[in-house]
Amino acid sequence: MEKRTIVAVVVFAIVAVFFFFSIFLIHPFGKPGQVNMDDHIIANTQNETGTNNGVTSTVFDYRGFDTLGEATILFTAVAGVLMIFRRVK
Amino acid sequence: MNIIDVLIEQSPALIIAIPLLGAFLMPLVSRINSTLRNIFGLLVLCLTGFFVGILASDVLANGPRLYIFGAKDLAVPMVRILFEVDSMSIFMALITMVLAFIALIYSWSFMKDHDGLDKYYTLVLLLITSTFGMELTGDIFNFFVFLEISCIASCALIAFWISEGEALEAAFKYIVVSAIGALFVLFAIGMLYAQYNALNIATLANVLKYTFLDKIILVLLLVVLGMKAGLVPMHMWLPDSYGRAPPSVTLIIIGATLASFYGVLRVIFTLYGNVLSTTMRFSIPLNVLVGWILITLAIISIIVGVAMALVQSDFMRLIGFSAVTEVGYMFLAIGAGIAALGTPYATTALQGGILHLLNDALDIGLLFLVAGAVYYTTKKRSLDDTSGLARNMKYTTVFFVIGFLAVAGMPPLNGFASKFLIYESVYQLNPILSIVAILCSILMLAVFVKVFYAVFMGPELPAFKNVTEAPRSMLLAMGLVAALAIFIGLFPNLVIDALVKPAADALLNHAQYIGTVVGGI
Amino acid sequence: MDVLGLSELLVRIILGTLGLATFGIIFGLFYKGIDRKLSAHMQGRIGPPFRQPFRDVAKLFTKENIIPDHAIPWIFNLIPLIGLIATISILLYLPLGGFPPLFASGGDLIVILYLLIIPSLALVIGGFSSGSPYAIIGAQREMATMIAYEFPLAVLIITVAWNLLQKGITNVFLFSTIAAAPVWNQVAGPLGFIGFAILLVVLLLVTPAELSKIPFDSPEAETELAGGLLVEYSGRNLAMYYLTDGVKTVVMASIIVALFFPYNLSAFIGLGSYTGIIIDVLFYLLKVFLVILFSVTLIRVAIARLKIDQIVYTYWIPLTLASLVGLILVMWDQTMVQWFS
Amino acid sequence: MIEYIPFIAVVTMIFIGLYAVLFRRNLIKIVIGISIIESGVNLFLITLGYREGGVAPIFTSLPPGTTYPAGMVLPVPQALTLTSIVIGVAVLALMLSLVMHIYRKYGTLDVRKIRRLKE
Amino acid sequence: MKRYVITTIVCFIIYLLLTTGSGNDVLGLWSYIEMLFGLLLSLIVGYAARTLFIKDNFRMLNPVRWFLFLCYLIGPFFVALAKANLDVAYRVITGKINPGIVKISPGIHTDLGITLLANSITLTPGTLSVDIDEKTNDLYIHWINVDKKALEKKPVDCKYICGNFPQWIRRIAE
Amino acid sequence: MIFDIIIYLFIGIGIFFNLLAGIGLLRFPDVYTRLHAGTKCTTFGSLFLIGSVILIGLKLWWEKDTNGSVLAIHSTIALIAILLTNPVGAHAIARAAHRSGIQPAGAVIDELQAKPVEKNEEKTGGD
Amino acid sequence: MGMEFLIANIIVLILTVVASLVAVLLRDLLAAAVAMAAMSLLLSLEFFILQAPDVAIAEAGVGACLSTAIVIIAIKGTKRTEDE
Amino acid sequence: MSGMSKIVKTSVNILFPLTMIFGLYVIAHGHLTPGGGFQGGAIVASGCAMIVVAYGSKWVFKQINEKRLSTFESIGGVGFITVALLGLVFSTVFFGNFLAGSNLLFGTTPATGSTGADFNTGGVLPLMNFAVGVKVIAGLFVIVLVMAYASSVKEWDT
Amino acid sequence: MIDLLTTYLLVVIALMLCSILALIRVIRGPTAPDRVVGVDTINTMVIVGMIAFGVAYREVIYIDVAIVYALLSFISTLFIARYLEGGDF
Amino acid sequence: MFSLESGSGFWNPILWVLIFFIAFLLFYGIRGFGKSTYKKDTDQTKAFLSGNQEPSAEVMHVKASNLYWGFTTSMKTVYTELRKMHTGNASDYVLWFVIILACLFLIMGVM
Repeated sequence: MEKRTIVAVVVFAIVAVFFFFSIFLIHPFGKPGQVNMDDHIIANTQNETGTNNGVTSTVFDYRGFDTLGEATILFTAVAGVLMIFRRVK
Repeated sequence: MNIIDVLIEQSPALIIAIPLLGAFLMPLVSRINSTLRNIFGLLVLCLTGFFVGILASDVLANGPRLYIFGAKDLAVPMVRILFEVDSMSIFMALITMVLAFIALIYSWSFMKDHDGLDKYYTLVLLLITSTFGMELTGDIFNFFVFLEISCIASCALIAFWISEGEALEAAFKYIVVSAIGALFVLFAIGMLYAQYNALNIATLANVLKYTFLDKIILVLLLVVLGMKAGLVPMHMWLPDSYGRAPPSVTLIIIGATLASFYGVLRVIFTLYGNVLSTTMRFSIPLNVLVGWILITLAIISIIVGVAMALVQSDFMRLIGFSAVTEVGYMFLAIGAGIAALGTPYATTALQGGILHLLNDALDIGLLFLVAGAVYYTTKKRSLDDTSGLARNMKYTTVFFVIGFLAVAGMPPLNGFASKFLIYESVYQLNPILSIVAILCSILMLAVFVKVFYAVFMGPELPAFKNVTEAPRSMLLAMGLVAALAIFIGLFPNLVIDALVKPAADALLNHAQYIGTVVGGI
Repeated sequence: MDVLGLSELLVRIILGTLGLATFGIIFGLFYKGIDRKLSAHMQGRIGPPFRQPFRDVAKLFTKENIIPDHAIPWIFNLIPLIGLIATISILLYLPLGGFPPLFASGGDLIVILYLLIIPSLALVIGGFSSGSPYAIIGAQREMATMIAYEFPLAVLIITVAWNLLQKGITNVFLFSTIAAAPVWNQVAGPLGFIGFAILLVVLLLVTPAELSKIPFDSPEAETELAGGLLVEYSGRNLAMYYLTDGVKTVVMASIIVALFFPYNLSAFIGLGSYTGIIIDVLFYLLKVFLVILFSVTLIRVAIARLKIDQIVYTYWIPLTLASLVGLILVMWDQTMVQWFS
Repeated sequence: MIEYIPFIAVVTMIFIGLYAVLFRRNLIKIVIGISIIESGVNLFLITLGYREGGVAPIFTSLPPGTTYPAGMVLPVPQALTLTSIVIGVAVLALMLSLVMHIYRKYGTLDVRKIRRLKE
Repeated sequence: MKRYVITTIVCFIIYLLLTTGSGNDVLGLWSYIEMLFGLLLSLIVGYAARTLFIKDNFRMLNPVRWFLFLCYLIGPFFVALAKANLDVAYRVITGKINPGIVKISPGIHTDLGITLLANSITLTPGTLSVDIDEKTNDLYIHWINVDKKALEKKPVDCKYICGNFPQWIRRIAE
Repeated sequence: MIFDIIIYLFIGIGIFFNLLAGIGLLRFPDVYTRLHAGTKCTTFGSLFLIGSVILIGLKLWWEKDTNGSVLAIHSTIALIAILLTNPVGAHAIARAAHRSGIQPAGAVIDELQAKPVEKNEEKTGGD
Repeated sequence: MGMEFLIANIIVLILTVVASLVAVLLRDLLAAAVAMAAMSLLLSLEFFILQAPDVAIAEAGVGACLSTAIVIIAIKGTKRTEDE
Repeated sequence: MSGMSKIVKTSVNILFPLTMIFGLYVIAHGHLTPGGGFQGGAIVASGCAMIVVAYGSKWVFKQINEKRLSTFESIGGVGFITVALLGLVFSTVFFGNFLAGSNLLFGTTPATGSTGADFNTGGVLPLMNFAVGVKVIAGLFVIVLVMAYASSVKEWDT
Repeated sequence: MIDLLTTYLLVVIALMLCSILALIRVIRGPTAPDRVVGVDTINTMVIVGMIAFGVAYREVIYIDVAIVYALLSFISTLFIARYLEGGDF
Repeated sequence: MFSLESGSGFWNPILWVLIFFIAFLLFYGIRGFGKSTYKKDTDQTKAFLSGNQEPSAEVMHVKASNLYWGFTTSMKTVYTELRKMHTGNASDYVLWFVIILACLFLIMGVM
């Protein structure tokens, strides 16, 4: 076994152990601790945004700017792919 | 409520919206005419620059400014995305603006003979937008989104010269590294969200308790953003991609890298600002721990960067390694500022680091522009193949001299001003730090003297007998950067008073940042 | 900024520059003559007269100013001048002859450290720009040497400043501060003294390299490289380098004097104004002479030239270690004294 | 323990992906590894947003007897995940097109052989 | 143009099916604005898909064919599907197989017809359409339990494979 | 009551056939036979499972619950989609498997083997 | 939390993890792509089970269909086996 | 050039409008049912990818080229940002939902609580959905199309 | 009336257990088409599982997801088949 | 005025530039006394090579890679390690990232 593999395995194990430790400190599955932001969204999504779908209202209204970024990401990727596959003179 | 107030109020949104709109329109515009496309790009940037300017004047005068997307005022839990522009953000935005403007001017001639330029300009505008977004945003997930945009746009631009396999290789390495990094950031954001049910930086900073999870989050954010900023030993993507991207693009990628550095500052000073000086474990305050971690990495960066630069034979790759060193200097200053938080020299170190950020962008950028000009005229990358260009390219030589003296920190150029502040503050933390910094600065001089010899001096090779000076727009771009470098070198205190000191104060005064949001309900 | 202050500043700048340039050149060449004479005597020769360097300069001005084919004319001509001017400008920040520096708040030790690079850099670029392989090899050696000796120099400067800082003194990088609180007075115990002594020795050893003198003169290496990096220079350009060399000698000696021996006789023996000043100046000149004697003349006569890798090795390993030891000793000084008392 | 099963799955997936990136030599395998990490992170976000017994935060045709907001899962992580998914596909497309092009230039997909840029 | 209209109408019908229960303006099932938007979207889809959806003929416009198709689905097809599954169950449990690939010439000439037939064959007992001859519309069938009798004649007679499906298909799609 | 029994029956049949598909996938020797199990059984099983859902939807509709109509219709559409796509997918896989050189295990006859590999396809494609 | 829900959840999660493991471990890249499709599919079901139909649709459209498609296109553009 | 077998092609012909109308349905009903611009766009783009795989990318390139698709994508992006900017104009904030509650197009507000589907709600959200939908359709389709074309052409560069 | 939630959740569990068998085929499958068959089977089971889950929670809108899946899972199968056929895309 | 203060020292670029400018004028004047002409196109403008025949420009050109030969050879051990570190392998890039992650986890986790 070469040196790189040993180092990689050790480091991998350390990071994995820390991740495993840390996830047990998150709230248990299905019981979120604080929910005030999300409850606010659910409670107000109909009268503020006039939308029945809470997720869509989050995506396009409350966090609409993220969605703009998301659309931009796709646009960027498309531009990148088109650029990579362009025909060079 | 006159028109200028309205414009200032709306400018945070417009700074993002205008270049984005420009990017979306670019494929349509570039179908019409190529000159129109270039003019359109510059026009969009001018407009953006106008808004950045008025926003900067306002923020520097009146303190942080909020912009809430989608609503006029804040709801009680911070559900909406908001931009919080303080002096540090606007400082970064100004740097980005300058770099972007110069890159576009430079591209006018430099990119003339290439195809795929509509995509090029689109991606450049997108990269600029994402850099602005990272710098202005007050929402951590939004930061991640812009980080991703900048990753993807940078990657695509690095691969612009697709006929060179190395460019593709560099782009691939970059995207692998940054994609994984971004995913870890997302993981950290998820953990933050799980704990505090908030995504707003100020809100999070207000309630952050420094639990074990917060430690994990801090490490994740620090390491990823440090990697994106180019800290050794996670720097390896940086010379690859800097060395293979078109130089005009490299200029903007430097801006994006600096935005990652800004992310580090934001995470440490604002997100963890409350707990930074109050938390104590084993009688070591958190700020000392974090500061020394950064200092260690920074010292390694400085040494490795300059040592590797010394043996490079590719012009742009060499500058890439020296960029690693410069990043090391910034981290050194910031680390010292964090480790000694509260002392006067910590403030000096912070100011030095922030000023060095500006200088790094200008100097490394100028060197890349020169390297691009050399590549443009000779089509050679290797230092072994070029020689004696100073005979025919006088202006380029002068700009190169200015650039390399600035990077090496020779008086009276701008690099010296910031390094001066760094040396004269970090030695108070530990003298070794200053010594290493000085030494590596002189090694940097050696590196660039080698380049100076190899490219501009030496015998005149017959292949370069008929080399002509770079085109006018490239000279203009280089001249602008050089003029800025000289200006900052000659009047460093003006720049510090006007921009750097407010920025450093904004970083240190995290209570104001938090209070603008949390107190402003 | 009032007009009067500005005009006064301008007058100071102009007159100071002119005066100190004259001073630097005259005494640089004078010390050069003494040096040559002394070393000749030590080797059992008679040697040239003291004013030989002045004659050399005058002669060079009448010679042809040849620009080789492979050189790049504008760099080739400009660089010697810049090196000389940068060296002259250092003089304005140094305490000379018992007087405080002319522009004490214009630049400090770090600035001087960097300004000292410029003459060496001028030599290097001049060598490169002349296009001769010999000159290029010489320039490369000069560069390597420069990298090598900067480390001990930086350690020294930072150590002095740090030590002052620990005593609660501000503006520690200024010569005026250092003159007011000489390093030897700031040590608490024997460790600090030893540390500074080591650093002094290191600085004395750095000086010949800074001045490209034997045994660290392999960039010039007149005997083997046929003139070294100045091989293609002639006429007035060479004269510029010649002057630079002289002024740099004064500068380096003054730095050593200012850092380690900032004492003045006048205060010590209680003499009045004018006599005191004259005594101080003379004492200063003596100090400078002694420094040059030890660090240039004696070393040059006693030791043969080192190879380039030996130079780099010498500076990177033994001298660096020595300076670091000095630094650590100085850093421990306070603590140790507290322990034992 | 059983309440943390989804989180364990998340971390396992992340590390499976990381394993692919660190130890696999094929570029496409590395890309697949990144894609798996991304899936793991997405699953993490969704898992954070789940509320016991909740239904999706969509009011249309809500099943009878649902209380809100306590009876609905959290919408924000879902919004974040949507963004993340699109980012994932964008990155994947870009990486794969780079891989295709690299193969044309280098003639191999072995990551150990694709290193003209070193030192 | 005709294709466009037909495609649009089909899309509109699908859209209406999808949006059942959106309001009670029309038949208690749809709202006006929903129908308006449905029409708009159908026009777009109809434009995009007009050359694909209907290739060459319009004989599927005949409602009788649709009725026949429905009959076919509920009648012989469903029975065959059920039989097929029992057959597979039998073979899964016993493991008795005797496979082979045979060629049949069902004599159907339209694309839609051959597609319907191939799909039916795939879902009916012991057979799976593997390949098709693009010119002659001959199907190559993977037969899980090859009947020795059928192999005497080449190409294999359709009735061993798919019973009277070709007749149904011919009535529906030709 | 009778309705419930029908539902349970449907569910039972559906799950049985899906299970059969799984077992068939494991037991059969080659791709083609596995396709038999994977396609037919899952389609039939889904038919019954979705059928049960449709029945529930229809019942709800009968009880004046508009959700029921949506349930029924959408489930039907899903069923139609499954019925359309499954055999085509099976065909595509079988054809691909044969073209990639996988022989049917223990085949008594393989008439496709003799057929020259698709020269005509080049001409007919693209209409 | 109903027991059935939890069991379904766990089974789907285990299947997802196994599929991702398969995607990483198989030498044949096409098989890896197939396993990735399976992983995406099961992940989508998991999203669905966790009451996130929006995300499930997105994952279905993007992860299970388009990602697989472009991975396969990329394999087609390069080569299929992962040779060491 | 070649494409898949006739059976597949015919099935795809039938499925394509179905997928497309379903995708558009998902886009249009983003504010009511699960889905939205991205999801629906991905569905339609997958339908287009279906065409690509069934008929071959060369055939598809004859029908539509990537420039046109790129234009469509730009139009989608511009539309999205324009709606956001209209928010700036009409409601003084970027991304302001100026149509919600205005009783104009999409302007009705559903009653608080569980209500049935009402298409005429959501303010600017349906408009944004459509813009993003157009963008995502064109973007994902062009990615698949270009990559497929590049993988099948041996000499697409230099 | 039957208990929809329990019944259909059990259906989902049963389907998932069936798909374990299919996944084993995906893992073991000697050739790529075998794996594709396995994935195809999982596809159908997942679609049915989604519908069952939708009924279990009485969320009619969940059925849409199943339709999406029914339409789209076919496409990845087609891509793999096209690759195996050896033709160009 | 225009002075950069770090708390430990000063740096006034304007002052230096003024000094430089004045000294430049002075010495440019002094330099002007020197002889500025020389005989062109003679052997003295050729590079001085101890009288050897001057080779062509390509041969005379000292390559940049060889420039700091003295320095790099004396630092050989360091450079061997550094070069080994920069493998150019994308996996190694990620590995370094994970290594730093692990180190910081250990440091911060213990603290």
